[in-house]
Amino acid sequence: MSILIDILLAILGVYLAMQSLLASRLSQSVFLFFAFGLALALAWVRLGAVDVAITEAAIAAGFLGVLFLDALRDFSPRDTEEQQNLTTVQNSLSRKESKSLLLPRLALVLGLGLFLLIALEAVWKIPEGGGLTAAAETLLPESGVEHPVTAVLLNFRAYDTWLEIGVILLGLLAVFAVGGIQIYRKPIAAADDPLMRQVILFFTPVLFLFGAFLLYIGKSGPGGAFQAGVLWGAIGILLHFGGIPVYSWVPRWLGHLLLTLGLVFFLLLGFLFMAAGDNLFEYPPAYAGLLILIVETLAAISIAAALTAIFANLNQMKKEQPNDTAQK
Amino acid sequence: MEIYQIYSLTSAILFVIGLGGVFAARHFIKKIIATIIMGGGVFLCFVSFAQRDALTFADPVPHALVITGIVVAVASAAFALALARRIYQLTGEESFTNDK
Amino acid sequence: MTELPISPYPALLVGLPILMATLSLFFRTRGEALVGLIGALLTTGLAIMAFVEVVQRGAVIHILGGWEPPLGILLRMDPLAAVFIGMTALVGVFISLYAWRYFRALETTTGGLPLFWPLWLFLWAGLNGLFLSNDLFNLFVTIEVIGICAVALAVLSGKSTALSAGLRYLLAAITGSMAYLFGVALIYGSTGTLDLGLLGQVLEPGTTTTFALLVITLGLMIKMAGFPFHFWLPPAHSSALAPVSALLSALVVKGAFYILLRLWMEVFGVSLTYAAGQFIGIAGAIAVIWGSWQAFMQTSLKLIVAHSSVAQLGYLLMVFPLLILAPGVTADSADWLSSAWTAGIYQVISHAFAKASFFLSAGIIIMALGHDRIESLRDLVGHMRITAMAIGIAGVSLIGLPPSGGFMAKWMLLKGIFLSGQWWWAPVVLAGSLLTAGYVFMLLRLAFAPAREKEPFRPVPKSLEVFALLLALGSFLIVFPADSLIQFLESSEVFGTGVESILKGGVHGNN
Amino acid sequence: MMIKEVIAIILLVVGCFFFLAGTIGVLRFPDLFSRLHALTKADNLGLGFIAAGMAVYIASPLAALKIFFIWLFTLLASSTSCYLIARFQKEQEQSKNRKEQG
Amino acid sequence: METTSLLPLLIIISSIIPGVLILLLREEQVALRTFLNLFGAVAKVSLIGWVFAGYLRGEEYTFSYNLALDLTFSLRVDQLGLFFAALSSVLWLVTTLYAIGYLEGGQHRRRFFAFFSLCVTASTGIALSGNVVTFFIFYEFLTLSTYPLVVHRGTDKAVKAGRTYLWYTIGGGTVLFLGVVGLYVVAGPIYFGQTEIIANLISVYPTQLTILFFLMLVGLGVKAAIFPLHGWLPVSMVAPAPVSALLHAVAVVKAGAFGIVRLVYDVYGIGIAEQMNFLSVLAVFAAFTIIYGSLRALYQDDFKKRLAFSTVSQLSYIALGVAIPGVLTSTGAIVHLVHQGIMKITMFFTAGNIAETYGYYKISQLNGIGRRMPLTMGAFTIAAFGMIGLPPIAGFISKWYLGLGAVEAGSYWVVLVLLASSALNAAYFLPIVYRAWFCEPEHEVVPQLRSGRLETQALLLIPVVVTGILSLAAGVFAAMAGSPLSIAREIAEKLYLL
Repeated sequence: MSILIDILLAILGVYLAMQSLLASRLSQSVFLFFAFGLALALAWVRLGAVDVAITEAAIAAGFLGVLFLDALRDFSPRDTEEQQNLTTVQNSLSRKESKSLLLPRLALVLGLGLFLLIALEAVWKIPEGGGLTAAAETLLPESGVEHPVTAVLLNFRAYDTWLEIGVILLGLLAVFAVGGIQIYRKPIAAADDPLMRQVILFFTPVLFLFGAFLLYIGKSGPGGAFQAGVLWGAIGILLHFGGIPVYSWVPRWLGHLLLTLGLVFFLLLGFLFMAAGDNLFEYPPAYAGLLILIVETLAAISIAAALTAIFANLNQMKKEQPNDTAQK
Repeated sequence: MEIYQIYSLTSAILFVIGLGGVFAARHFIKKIIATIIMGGGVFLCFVSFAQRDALTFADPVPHALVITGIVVAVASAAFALALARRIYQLTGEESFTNDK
Repeated sequence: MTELPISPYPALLVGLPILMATLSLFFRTRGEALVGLIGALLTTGLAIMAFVEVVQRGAVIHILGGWEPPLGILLRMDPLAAVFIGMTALVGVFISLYAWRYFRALETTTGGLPLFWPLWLFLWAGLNGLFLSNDLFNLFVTIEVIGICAVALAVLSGKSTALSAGLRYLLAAITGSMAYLFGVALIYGSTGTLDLGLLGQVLEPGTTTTFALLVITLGLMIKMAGFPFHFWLPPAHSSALAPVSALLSALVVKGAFYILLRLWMEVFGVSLTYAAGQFIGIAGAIAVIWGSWQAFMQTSLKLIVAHSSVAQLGYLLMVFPLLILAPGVTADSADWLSSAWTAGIYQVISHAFAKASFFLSAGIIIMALGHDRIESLRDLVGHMRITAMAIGIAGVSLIGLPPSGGFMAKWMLLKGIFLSGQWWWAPVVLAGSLLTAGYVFMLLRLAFAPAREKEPFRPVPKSLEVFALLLALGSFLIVFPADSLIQFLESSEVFGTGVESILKGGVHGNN
Repeated sequence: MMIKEVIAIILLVVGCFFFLAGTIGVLRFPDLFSRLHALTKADNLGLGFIAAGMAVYIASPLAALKIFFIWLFTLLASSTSCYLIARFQKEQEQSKNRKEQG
Repeated sequence: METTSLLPLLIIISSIIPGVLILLLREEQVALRTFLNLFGAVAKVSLIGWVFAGYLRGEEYTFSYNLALDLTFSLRVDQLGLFFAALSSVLWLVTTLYAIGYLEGGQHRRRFFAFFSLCVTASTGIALSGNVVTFFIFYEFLTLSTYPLVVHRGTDKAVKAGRTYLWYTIGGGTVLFLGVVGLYVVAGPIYFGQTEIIANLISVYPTQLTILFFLMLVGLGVKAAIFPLHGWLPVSMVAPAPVSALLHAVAVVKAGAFGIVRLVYDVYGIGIAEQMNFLSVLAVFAAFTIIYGSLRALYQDDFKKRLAFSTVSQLSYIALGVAIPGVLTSTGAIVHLVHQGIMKITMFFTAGNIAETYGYYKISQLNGIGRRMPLTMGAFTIAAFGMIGLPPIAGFISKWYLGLGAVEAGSYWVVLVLLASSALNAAYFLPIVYRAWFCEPEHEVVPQLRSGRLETQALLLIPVVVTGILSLAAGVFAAMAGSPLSIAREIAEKLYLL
């Protein structure tokens, strides 16, 4: 019975992925992608990866979906003819100009098919057992937290996580680099709808509270900095929608401080203990729990700030005048 | 067939779909979506292996890796989206003019 | 593994540039550039100190968080990593100095590009992290850091061609890293470890391992613009700003090569086959010929240089088939290996110096003329002797004429080719050299042609020219310490186990 | 014991029915407004029933409270988004009309 | 063990440093540039003299620096190398003087003199290199440093000639590269003179070593202008006269010829080369080139072109001498390295003087020039007679030894080739001499360049007179100790003693 659900879920995921790439309308594509993200989140839950599920739903489906939706306003909604070509090979057969494309496409399909077969074989042949569960279980008490995923993220593999926080900041810098938009420019007033505003104002504390809850619970259960950061970032995004651009209120230095706080504090803390004679990111076991909570809180703030800023920047992209390279 | 195997096989399929999409799709947005689907496949692969070795809890390392991976993938995707939008804004192009 | 001495340098090499990068964000244009430059200088100093440390103490490690692998992550700085870090620092510091002056000169027209410094320092940290990393997944994170930084830097000019090229680059980079990560997932699934050192011991041959090797190699080849996947490189490198092009071609593509080399030498020894090597070699050979030919056909300087990168990276790929002997061929000594190995390292280093110099020179020319059509170069030579010299010297190194680093690379490559009995690569190397000579002298001949009517010409700071020249000279000077450098590299444990695993792999390939 | 489960099942089935109805509505209705109507009203009702069914099944006051909040938030979000979509569509139509007239 | 000494390195550096410094100077700094040039040239000549003296006392000079693995940069002084180095440095000094006069007021002199210095660096480097790799390094360096000289004028024709030159030399360099790497792989690092290495290996790898020999021969043959690889030489005549003089007398072509000498004598060894029939192939090509070059020279009206084809022909005397085993032929070949250099440089100086002073480039314009430029044409006449092989001028000596050696070796056809070549030489040089001295000028001409009572500028005149006298002296005093012939003879005898 339960395996049936998994099979259905797997088929659904594959179907949604296919459809979101083959859909003829861009909006369909994006909505199907949304659905794909949620299906994937369900799959994570089925696989017992609740942390991943929250992250997936929040960032990959939620945040990215919002970005895509926002992009939809930008790109023309018309059917893209080429896309239809792709869906029906017969169509392209009848067209003269597409004939030259047929061969490469055929080659692509064949190549991918072959690749898929080998991949399936390779995945199938994976031997049993051999993960790091046992190692993690033994060392968990020394990590300062009770939830193994958090222990891995913020203690055992803290270096990766630190770099990852850097990547988010980097994503923001990269988005700046694209548009050359000044960081906290006053946004164009969003829809000043009283209802929306009220709803957003209602949700703000709820989201904040929920984020804080996730942050705290990360110590002992699914949750943590990333999930909390995304939720807090959602506050910023929602406020932006409601015409309340929080980030234009903070001064530049403060904005930067918020953005870099997580990354820098994480590193400085690491350096501090390194100077004390240990390795980078090596916390004394007694204080590890507390330190991790602080690091997580600051990281969540930085992530929230970065996500808000990324969204705000992308959101403003359309309103720019064309041909304005905006390098000031 | 174990449950995790359903997902690990699915992961290979998703990866291939995404890979094909990156090459075959024309529109920028679809190409970006295709990369995320590829990523989804890879992450599914990781997590399905984690489930396989579950003792008292599933292997936490792949979970942590996947969380890191998702965030990294999203950051890249957001950047790609920004590029795509900017290109559209400047030139009105929605796909690469000379297909590779 | 853990008995190696622990040193703080690896952690500092990653941490310091990021710290300076975030610090620079807090300043406006000029202050940011200053902080950035200071960061670059500090990082260079640190890299040199770390290099000296490795020379004195041998390979050092840093156990992050105090958690040993397989659960934790280890940074390991062995001679190979030290050489790459040193190279990055040397090339990086010149490019930084150049960039500092370059953006100052551009300030009046474009208002400076404040994001260059944080992005470049992040990139530097990423590169250092990559060279130091001893963990498959951590390598993924670092290549993503590098990828995002590289693309962001490439689109800094904000021109639509750059953006379009950047998106192509980014998509290729993401695809490459996802393919890599897929391989990592499979390897983790079959061994339960991500640490390179442990993997080398526990990895067993089989379908899964072979497939993992395939996707990882493909992914990294996309990242290093190996032949069928080279399409993104020329537009991206040619449309970026000069210091950025220099960084991208000199350093960024080398990161993927480094991982590939390490993984082949250290991890995948068991599943390497003769055919795998030959396939990569063929890709490399086609890249050499095709890239050189394309470069020959271009009419603008930056495009020539960018296409030439495709060819030069092809030489790097041609190192791989030499690592694995044909079935039935046995070698009594590892002579051919040290030749092939040296060829790879020298190709990396000399290409880094020469290509950086080339792109910096192209930047100077664009600054002076506003474009880089090669026909206009002849009008410039009179005004810019130093740049002309830089292009000439860097070009000679690219061709591989003695006594440049490129010569050393080609010599060792040919020697490795003959020693391993795979003589069929030799014509490719030579044809590549001839084609390279073709396009380099296509440029150089203009230096001797009489100037035509003067185009409007903007004076360019002399210091820019000097930095380009110094880099070009670097591609020659690296030949002199070659012997000690190779001895240093051979003391590397990677090299030792690498040879062993390759020899093992060769045996496996024969079965 | 049995009664609790029976009630839960009945509630769940009813909820599913409303979901089905809503989905059919989305697929079959002619224009955006009626589709929105089907989507939000029927689905929210369906969700409500399912939530109630779950609450009965779990039979813990704290869980019930949580489930209630889930439903409440969904209700709030979907009504708001419904309103926004409808308003957007109306504005579009108005501007279209204006264009046609002017 | 051999002692390490920095002297060989100093000889090389003595011209690199002026070269690089000149490149950094400004165009207007004429005095400083001239000083650097002359200082470098004089320093080099004296250093070589010093080393020569030391060598005669029996001292050994070697310098080596290990680059990587078995790739060693090695400079070593031996008699043959020293002989060639002496030739290069002396002629460089002379040509530098000449070039200063020739290019006075010209453009891009800074660039010219810089590369001129680098060119001679390469040439002495070739002379002093102790192993195959070092030789190759300098050989390629020579290509690079001469290219700017060939295209110096910057005209379309010059650039085109440069392209031809480059394709030939880079192509040749590539083939040589292949050969050298192959040799390293088969035989390991080979130092010149270690012929026993090949001798031991020849039975193990006969095919490989044969292929490698011919690869290297082709690579060297390009610069030595052996048919059919000579195409670049006449074309690159567009370069200024001092360049042609240096290229054709010393630097480039001699590098090739010297390389062949080294390859046969010091790498493979004459014994092996003869045993494997390498030499007969070389002899056929060389003989053919001798005749072919002379025939082509007959039909050139352009003065420098005729000289160029004459060079093609004359160079193969060296190859021919190498190809016929025997002490006498070897002596002839080695001494011809020097003799041909001195005579040919005289001729090119003459051509340059006439072109500079009167603007004549064609032989048909030279009627009566001898009366207006007696000294220049006198020197030319000596050189021409030498080329033809009249005693007691230098050229006679080489031809005599070659002929004698051929007879001794039983290759009578070689004598025929020599005779035919001499006849052809006469056929294309004597008309010039005849026109210059015995024909009346068709119309009155005014020289463009004249300083005081001299027939042309002093700096142009002195070198040509000096080299003219040298070519006479080399012949007249051939029997004396220390003359080129006696040294060549010593070298050849040593070769066959081994």
